[in-house]
Amino acid sequence: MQNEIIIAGFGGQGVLFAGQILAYAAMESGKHVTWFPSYGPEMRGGTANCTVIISDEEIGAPLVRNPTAILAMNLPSLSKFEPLLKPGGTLVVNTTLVDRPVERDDIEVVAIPATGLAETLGGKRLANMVMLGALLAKLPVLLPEALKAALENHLPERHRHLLDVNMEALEEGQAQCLAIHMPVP
Amino acid sequence: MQNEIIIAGFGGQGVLFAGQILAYAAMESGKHVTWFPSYGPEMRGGTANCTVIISDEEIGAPLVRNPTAILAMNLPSLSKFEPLLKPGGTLVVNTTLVDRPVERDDIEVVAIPATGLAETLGGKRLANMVMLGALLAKLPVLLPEALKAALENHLPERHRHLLDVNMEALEEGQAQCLAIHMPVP
Amino acid sequence: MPARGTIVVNELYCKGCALCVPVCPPGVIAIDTTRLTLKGYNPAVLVTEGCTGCAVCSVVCPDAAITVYRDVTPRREKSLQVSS
Amino acid sequence: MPARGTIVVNELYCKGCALCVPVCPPGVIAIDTTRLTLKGYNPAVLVTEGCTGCAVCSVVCPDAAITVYRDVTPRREKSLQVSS
Amino acid sequence: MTLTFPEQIVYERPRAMVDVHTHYCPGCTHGTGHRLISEVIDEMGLRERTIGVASVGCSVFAYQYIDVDFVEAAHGRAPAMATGIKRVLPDRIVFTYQGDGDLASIGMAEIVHAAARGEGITVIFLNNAIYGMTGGQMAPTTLPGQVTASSPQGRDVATTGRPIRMAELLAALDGPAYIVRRSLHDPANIRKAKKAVRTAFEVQARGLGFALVELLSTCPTNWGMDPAQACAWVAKEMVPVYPLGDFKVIEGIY
Amino acid sequence: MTLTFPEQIVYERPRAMVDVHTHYCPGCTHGTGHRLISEVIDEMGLRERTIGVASVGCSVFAYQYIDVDFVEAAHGRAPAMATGIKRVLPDRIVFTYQGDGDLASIGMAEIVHAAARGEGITVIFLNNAIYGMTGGQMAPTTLPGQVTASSPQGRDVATTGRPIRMAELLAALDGPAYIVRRSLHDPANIRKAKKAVRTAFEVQARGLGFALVELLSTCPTNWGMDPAQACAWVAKEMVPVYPLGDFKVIEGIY
Amino acid sequence: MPKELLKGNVAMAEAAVRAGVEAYFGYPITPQTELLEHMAARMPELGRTFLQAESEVAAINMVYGAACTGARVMTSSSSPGVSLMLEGISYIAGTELPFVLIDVMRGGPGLGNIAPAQGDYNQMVHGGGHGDYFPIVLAPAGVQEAIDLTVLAFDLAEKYRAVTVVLADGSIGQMMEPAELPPMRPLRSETPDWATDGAPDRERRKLTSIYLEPLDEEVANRRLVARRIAVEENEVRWRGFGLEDAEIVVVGFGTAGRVALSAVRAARAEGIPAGLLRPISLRPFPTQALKELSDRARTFLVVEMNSGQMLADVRLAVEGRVPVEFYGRMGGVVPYADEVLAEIHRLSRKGPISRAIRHLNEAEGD
Amino acid sequence: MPKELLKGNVAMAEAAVRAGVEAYFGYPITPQTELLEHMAARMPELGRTFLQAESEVAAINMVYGAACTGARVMTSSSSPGVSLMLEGISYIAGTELPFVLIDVMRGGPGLGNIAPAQGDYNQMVHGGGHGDYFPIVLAPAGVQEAIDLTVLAFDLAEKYRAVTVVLADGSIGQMMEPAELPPMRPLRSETPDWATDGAPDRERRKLTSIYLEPLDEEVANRRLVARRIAVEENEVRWRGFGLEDAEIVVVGFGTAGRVALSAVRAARAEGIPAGLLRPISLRPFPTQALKELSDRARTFLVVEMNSGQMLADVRLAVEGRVPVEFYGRMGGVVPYADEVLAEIHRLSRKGPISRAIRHLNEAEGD
Ligand SMILES: Cc1ncc(C[n+]2csc(CCOP(=O)(O)OP(=O)(O)O)c2C)c(N)n1
Ligand SMILES: Cc1ncc(C[n+]2csc(CCOP(=O)(O)OP(=O)(O)O)c2C)c(N)n1
Ligand code: SF4
Ligand code: SF4
Ligand code: SF4
Ligand code: SF4
Repeated sequence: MQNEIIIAGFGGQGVLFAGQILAYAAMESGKHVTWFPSYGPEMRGGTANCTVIISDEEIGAPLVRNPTAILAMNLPSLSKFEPLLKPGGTLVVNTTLVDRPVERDDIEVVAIPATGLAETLGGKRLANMVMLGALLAKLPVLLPEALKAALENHLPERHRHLLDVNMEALEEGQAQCLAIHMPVP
Repeated sequence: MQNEIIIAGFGGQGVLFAGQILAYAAMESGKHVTWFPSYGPEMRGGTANCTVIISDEEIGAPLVRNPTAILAMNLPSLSKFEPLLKPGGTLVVNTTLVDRPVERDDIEVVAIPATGLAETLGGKRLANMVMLGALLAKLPVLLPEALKAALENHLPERHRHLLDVNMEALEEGQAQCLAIHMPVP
Repeated sequence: MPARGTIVVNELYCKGCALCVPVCPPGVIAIDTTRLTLKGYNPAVLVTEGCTGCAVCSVVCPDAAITVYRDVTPRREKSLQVSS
Repeated sequence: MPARGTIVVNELYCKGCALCVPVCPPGVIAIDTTRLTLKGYNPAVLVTEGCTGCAVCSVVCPDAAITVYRDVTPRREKSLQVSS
Repeated sequence: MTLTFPEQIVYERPRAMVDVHTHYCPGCTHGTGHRLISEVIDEMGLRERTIGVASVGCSVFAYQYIDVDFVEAAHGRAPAMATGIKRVLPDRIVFTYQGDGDLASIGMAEIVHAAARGEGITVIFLNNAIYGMTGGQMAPTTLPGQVTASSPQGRDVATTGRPIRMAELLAALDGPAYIVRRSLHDPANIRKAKKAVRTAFEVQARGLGFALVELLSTCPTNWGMDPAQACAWVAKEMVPVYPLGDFKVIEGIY
Repeated sequence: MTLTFPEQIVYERPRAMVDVHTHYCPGCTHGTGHRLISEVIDEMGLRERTIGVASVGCSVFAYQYIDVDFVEAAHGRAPAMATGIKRVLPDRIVFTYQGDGDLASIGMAEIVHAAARGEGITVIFLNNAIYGMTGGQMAPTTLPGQVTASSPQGRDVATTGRPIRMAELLAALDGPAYIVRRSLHDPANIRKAKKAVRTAFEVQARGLGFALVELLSTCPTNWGMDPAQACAWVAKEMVPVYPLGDFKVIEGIY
Repeated sequence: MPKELLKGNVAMAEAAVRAGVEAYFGYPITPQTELLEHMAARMPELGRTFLQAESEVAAINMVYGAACTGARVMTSSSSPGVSLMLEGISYIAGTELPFVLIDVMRGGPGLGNIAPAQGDYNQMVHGGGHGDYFPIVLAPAGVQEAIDLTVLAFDLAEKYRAVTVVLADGSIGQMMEPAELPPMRPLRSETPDWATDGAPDRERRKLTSIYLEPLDEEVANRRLVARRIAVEENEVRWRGFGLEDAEIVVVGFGTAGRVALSAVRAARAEGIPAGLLRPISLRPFPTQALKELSDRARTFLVVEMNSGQMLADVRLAVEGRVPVEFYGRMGGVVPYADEVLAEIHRLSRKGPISRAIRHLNEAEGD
Repeated sequence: MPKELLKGNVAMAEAAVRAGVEAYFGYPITPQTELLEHMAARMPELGRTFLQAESEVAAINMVYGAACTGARVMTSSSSPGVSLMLEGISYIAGTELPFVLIDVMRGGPGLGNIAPAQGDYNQMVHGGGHGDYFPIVLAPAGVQEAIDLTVLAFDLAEKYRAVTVVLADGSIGQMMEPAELPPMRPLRSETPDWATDGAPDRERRKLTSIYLEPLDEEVANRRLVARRIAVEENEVRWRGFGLEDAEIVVVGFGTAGRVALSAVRAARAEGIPAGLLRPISLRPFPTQALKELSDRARTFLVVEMNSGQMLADVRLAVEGRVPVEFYGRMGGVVPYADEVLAEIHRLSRKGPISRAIRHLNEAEGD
């Protein structure tokens, strides 16, 4: 059983870090995992993304054409990745920065105002955790506890003081998700 | 029919030039010919040599292990090349600078005091032509006229004034050769 | 009376670096944090009256995003010819 | 009375470059054109009396072919210690 | 844009700048460097006989932004490439645009020899005291104590030496005609820089020889500063180490 | 040789010189350079902790002639190779012996950066204004108008620039501790050269930093002169272009 | 040691540190730079040598110098930087010195781009430098393997006094995976008997790659050839999947090998008898293993992120016994598993000629 | 033109001049130096560009610049110098520019020596630089051929916008033979439509080897592969001797091919059915011709002045149909014809394994 998750957004939105937290959680849950970033100058100013593959067996290709889940934190990311999502896959959209509806109707959509929620919790930068929380609620690939443990263990020293709000953001994302996400008829 | 001639001596003795004159003469006599020098810093101060191959057909290897003729203008050259000469081959020795007798008895030897004769003709530097003359007398691979023509056409401008003495040196070499060379019993 | 002028910030180029803001003598340029350009930046804008068309903002703009207009005075015209 | 000395030229090293000849103050070194070294050069030799052991030839010899001997005077001995 | 009263324009984007959004970070003065060159190309009317040589660094895409024939050199070799062009097309204007890693580190031999030969090219040298493109490693121009990705404890002069001052070094050669240092950190200095860039192109146009303008530049991203702080840092930290001024100006240029 | 009265020896071949006939041409002052280094190694007792770095040029076989551990560098890279050695063995004495093609042409980047880093090595730089090993082509140090195999009409400064004066160039850097130029063309100068070579090794032994001695040298063979003429040519033609003297001597060396 | 989530570049750097590397000389280049940066932080704190060289040319010659002293030494770079090192690599090989080079390959030729590629295969495996020399080349396909091969590289380099290369593509350098680092090894205690370390009380030593007399140079060349033969006998490494009954044998190294693994798994899930051989040592190449497979298999498919460089070595092993087809993506494109699966489908149907080759001909126009 | 007695290096230089080379950039190195020296004298007197660069790195990048303007441009060097040019060569190939490189090979690896060798075969034929690119490589075996191939090299370089290499061994550069030079060609009159020559009245042009987007880089790579295929279809060149009835086919290029010719002649004189195939174009390689021969011949003998580099290409052509044996000398040793003849004797008696290989194993000890 293998899950392929792409997290994408603007440079500053912490998409690479969100992917790493997911990867740590997977590793500490005894799963095989790979984290693969977009890298280099083309990132400069522009958008960033990473692919996290979580599997029960040794992982082959570190990149996939059609992932099973996508976290789109801004409009360019949605436009780029929505078409690639596997039918039946999960799409988490940050509605705060995406002003258009999702186009596909063969996928599971979680529309959540992550950046908005994050600001209420203590700052935009938490949007990535809100998105992660929402993903887990919809696609229980890992236990929320595992994610929290990963945050606990791997939040960089200089951000230690933000541990609690990051936790809250995760929970908020989960909570909201169950409440607000709109399954396609 | 192919002749392979190695001309060897000290750096200053004009062995490379002698080889070139031979090669020009061969070319202008319509033969196939290759001239191959020892080159590079190992020549510095030390000894120089070149291999001239004259043939009626396209020439393959530009170097041979056992040449048909050797012009040894000094002792080191004799020591190095005498053992390599093809049995029955021709060895021209500059006795002025070689104080020992030839060792092999399965070859044709022309012992000629080339440097000595050269000095009487106008300078050591002519020894190479004396040796060439001697070679041709013994081994008529080319017509003496061809050699003279080559000298005529290819003696560098700055040495033009030495043309006549070079010619004399050639002739002297031939003349002496017939007189003094000692065929082995 | 002081010279009068205006600027136009081309949002295709502007990256909201704000280098133009502090150098503006009358201080009439600001970053508009309410809008994102197509490239995702908050652009610089002329916020109040008083632009003298001194063009100092255009001198610092790394992205050549600013066009500066001003009433032509003979003096300025002369110096213009010099530099072009 | 002038100091007395002598030199020995090692023909394994000497290339007959003659740099030592003109620098010798008493002019007692010359190139021996009658002999070739094993390497094919005409070596330098001490040709007459008068070497003061000043060692200037050894200073110019590129091939460190010259050994210089001389009667030791106290002064020299001191300076020897200095330089070695 | 169409203008009803063109005579009213005090400043407008140079024609020699291509109408595209650049990849440079906000406030990066590479853009300023490009702009000055473009203005000079416009003013001198060189667009149709100029060939640019981009180097490897953040300015690797200079060829996309300045509207003249352009080539892209190997890292550090722009002066050699420019030499190849100038030697076969002596009547063209050939310039290189190089960063400090490119010119002062890997490209040291090529810039010194081009300068020593008095190669008739113009070199615009942006010194931002760091390797920008690769993510902020130490350059030979990095300041003592400056923290970079490859000098995490700050540049240690005991093991890596002091910053190389290229303008001063090249001025020690007989070859160059014009070697100056300017800065891009504020309007007054940018105006001076513009004049120097113009002179550097004029030196070539007049066949006077090798011209190089070192421009102190910012890297807000890898310095971890906002653009305004970065400009202040140039004034406060860089200028003392890299004094502005003329280091070599042969007879007849001014 | 065995000596009955050793105290009588005024001069004898340095122990650090291997007992072999060198491949150098008669009168070539490369030999003098080797001799001075060997004398200094003897006098300072460095034989057992010195590592030499030979370069590519006629002195490529220096490793056969000086009796210390030796390595042979790639053309121009001796300073980088010496850096690699010195960094892992800081208590050893590491020196390079380089010609002018090696150091001033292909090796420009490596020598400038080693000097700029203040690398704790000693560089003995023989400048004979030509490429000897390859048969006499032009070097960056070749004199204006000098005829060489690759400047058959004489060096044309308009197309190849003026000679690069390495000592002056390197002295423009902050890094080096000791940069001087001496000559090997007569006894007085050779004595001065010897002192400088000794100082350059002492600078390293005392941990004071980068030391370079440029030695004007002859190439009778490729200059087409006899050894004495060649020495005279150094005095008459080279010294005016390459003034002898101290270009950088930091506090505390003298 | 517990597993950590490690980035390939950092993992290789730390593995080298634990393997006892004493000196690192390098120059920044994407996608290798994190390796240099890790060394910049770690080596000084351990009292070892780190120096950012002025260029790759300088870096390799600093390595050359340090290697002469017998120190464990390394450098790392990426494609264009490695090209600049080739003269130095040839010198080091000619001087018979050990050292480790890590090449994190990017898209080429020329400046190209920084995406993962495998275009340096020939350059590293068949000697991009001048003359005959034979680096040992190891190709990791994941972070754990990158760690293990980095450590192995130092041991092999010293065992055979050979240039040893860890040839990774950009994705191996940039990806993170859980992996276990080896314990810290003590530093080398004694100095090899050939080292020029300026030590007292012994005959002086010389290290050089010059042999003016060709017959001497030939003897040195024979030593290199002899070591190559020994390496070929002892150091071949590869991994297989489903080879027991494979009719279609896919061959790929590094990231291409991982992608092929996904494709082969999918094929087998569909009942197609496919298998994978992933060479780990590219030199020595698993020629024997491929030869044996070529007696059983029906066809081979070589998958590379280049225009078909390892392909030649596979064909030399198979020697025409069965067809060897090729699927390659170039210029930094990482193939998706479905592309390789499509090739396997085609081959299982004995379809038309390879799509890869088809593209190429299409391109002939432009 | 009448025949003249010409030294290979001088002949190639003058041939380039007559072929209309407009700019030469180079750096001295034995055994190539006379080529540079001839250019130093000739180019200025013709008002063309000669510049002795500060290094081979600078030389190749000067060539790169000049080539961008559409000028006919060249450089020349020998083994270590060529290694330093590989980054630049990869850039030029990636930018799809024509230029001619003459490599007069010497003994290696490392500083090696200046004697004739063929150790740069892989470096030149299989792309010593990073990334996928495919130089055209021509190998002369004599002075006349060196002249003809030099002229051809410029035409092929421009026809295919490809790096074109004349790969000569030191003996070709140093020997003199009678040869005829071509008439002086007029200089190129028009400029290619891709040249960045700063000309007025047209769209500006850019020349670069960077394609940040892998899919774009792949398109560029496909153009290179497509040209390689076209070159393989149109430009294969080789010479045969006694192949009609040859049971033992000897394969050698350059000087090794000449030596083999003497040996094959001698063998035939003894009635041994030997023949020679001497590849003239090494890339494209005469694969088809060898394939056809391998259906008729009993065995192949590859002779090289290296450890067996072209050997792999011969084996790829023969694909195991018949045995391919190897005789090589290394490090600057030029084999004598009698050594090759001995191998032919051995093969004609189906003797024990090759002497060359025997040496190699013997050497294993040291
Ligand atoms: C041969 C080679 N080595 C290294 C690199 C990687 N590289 C690209 S840009 C760069 C340094 C750029 O720094 P700088 O020249 O200061 O320009 P900046 O990015 O700061 O403007 C390096 C090391 C390369 N592309 N090629
Ligand atoms: C990479 C490389 N390029 C060129 C050469 C050829 N080469 C050998 S020595 C030399 C120049 C030597 O001149 P210099 O350094 O002045 O020393 P000299 O021989 O004059 O003492 C050259 C170009 C080489 N060996 N390697
Ligand atoms: S300086 Fe230019 S880019 Fe920066 S904010 Fe002002 S207008 Fe925008
Ligand atoms: S200086 Fe030395 S080498 Fe020269 S002649 Fe005198 S002793 Fe001989
Ligand atoms: S990284 Fe630095 S130099 Fe590069 S574009 Fe950004 S700010 Fe400018
Ligand atoms: S060629 Fe010149 S430098 Fe070389 S050994 Fe002879 S004289 Fe000395």
